[in-house]
Amino acid sequence: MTEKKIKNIFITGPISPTFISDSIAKHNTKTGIGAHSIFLGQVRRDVINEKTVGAIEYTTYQEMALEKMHEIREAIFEKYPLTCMHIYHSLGNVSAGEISLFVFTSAPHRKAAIDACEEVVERIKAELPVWGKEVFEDNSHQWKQNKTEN
Amino acid sequence: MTEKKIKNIFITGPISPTFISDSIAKHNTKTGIGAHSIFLGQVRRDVINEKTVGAIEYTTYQEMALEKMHEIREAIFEKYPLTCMHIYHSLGNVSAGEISLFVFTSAPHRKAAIDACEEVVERIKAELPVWGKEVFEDNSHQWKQNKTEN
Amino acid sequence: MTTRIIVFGQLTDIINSSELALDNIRDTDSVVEELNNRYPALVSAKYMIAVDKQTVTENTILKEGSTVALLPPFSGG
Amino acid sequence: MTTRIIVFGQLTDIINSSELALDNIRDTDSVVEELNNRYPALVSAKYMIAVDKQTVTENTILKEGSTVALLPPFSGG
Repeated sequence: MTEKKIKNIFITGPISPTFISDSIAKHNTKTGIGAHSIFLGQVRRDVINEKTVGAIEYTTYQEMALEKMHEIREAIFEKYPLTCMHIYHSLGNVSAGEISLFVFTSAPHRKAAIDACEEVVERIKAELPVWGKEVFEDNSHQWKQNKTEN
Repeated sequence: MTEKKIKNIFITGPISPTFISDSIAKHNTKTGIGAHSIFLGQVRRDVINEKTVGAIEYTTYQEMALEKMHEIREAIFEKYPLTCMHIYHSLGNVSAGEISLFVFTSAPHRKAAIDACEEVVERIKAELPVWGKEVFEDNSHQWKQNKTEN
Repeated sequence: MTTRIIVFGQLTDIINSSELALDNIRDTDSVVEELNNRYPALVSAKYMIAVDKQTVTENTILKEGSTVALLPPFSGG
Repeated sequence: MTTRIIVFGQLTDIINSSELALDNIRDTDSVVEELNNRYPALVSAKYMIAVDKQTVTENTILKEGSTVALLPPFSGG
């Protein structure tokens, strides 16, 4: 693993819709691409024991997370014929209704883009050392738990 | 089927990245959403027998396409616990590198959003009466053929 | 009775139009027969037929005001 | 020898800090023992251990300058 090839994926605060469209727009010169698949994670205003989630505050073990993400990226490019892949995850405070995860895969044909995107999302949720603290509107908190979805 | 419930999905020309981000941004008040899945179809600059595709010109049998899309929409909402779904398809000229299909599904949890998005894309490709004419840079053309991808 | 025939995609290259009218046509088989006579390239073309937006797989009797659509393989997306 | 211990997520609520230093600690089992003594709530907490960013599942000897991380279940995305 070459240290300098490791990309940062973390963004402070929410991921804005215009960040997403700028990212999409940059691909119009990559004219071998026929399909993009995008996953966005959005913070839900869940109500837990009569308390309402106002925001999630994300923290990470950054060095370990970036190494793990690098490993996932290499494995996905090995497995699927992708043209490119971009991943962004929020750190710090993301309010309900805002976006905290942006996974973006592109390929000549749709199957690779769609399958790769889904696999990256699953691996991020399971393997990246990132923690979400659900902050309720009364400023109390609980730690988020990811469910495996099958 | 109520005639007035049928939505138009067609847009003249390419789908712009800012149209996509505006559509994403509108969902930040829907705070029950936890996951968005987006598929984008982009026109490839394919080279076929030494001729380069410059654009695809899309036509449709609009009344039939909108009825079929309505039927697909109802079936998908029946099958998956979605919060919402938006679909846009270009008509007319879309140049290589531009976007011609935008499928956008949102749900509380990722599995429904991801699976619904993929199924809608497959059904659109297989069932919507839409035709793409690949226009080469020398102005000759051939009719696009959708491959089934499995 | 006049029947409106609409064609799409590559069939417009064969018929050189996207729409035509046929008089006194009883059913979809007769539509195909008449069009094959006029446009021999149509014989080997692949398409489905829809009558009033519903695809049909068997010969179908046409009503006053019916629209018959010839639909080559779809290629949207 | 001083070992840097870093903790994350819900463990920061237990330890009331995200980082501490332990002196003369030989291996990861000793880290756990020492921390359990200091922070009894840690005994029932669920976490993995990583030494220098690599998760370990068995007792691991620590080197000079090693960083030990306590990682509760991930909840990113």
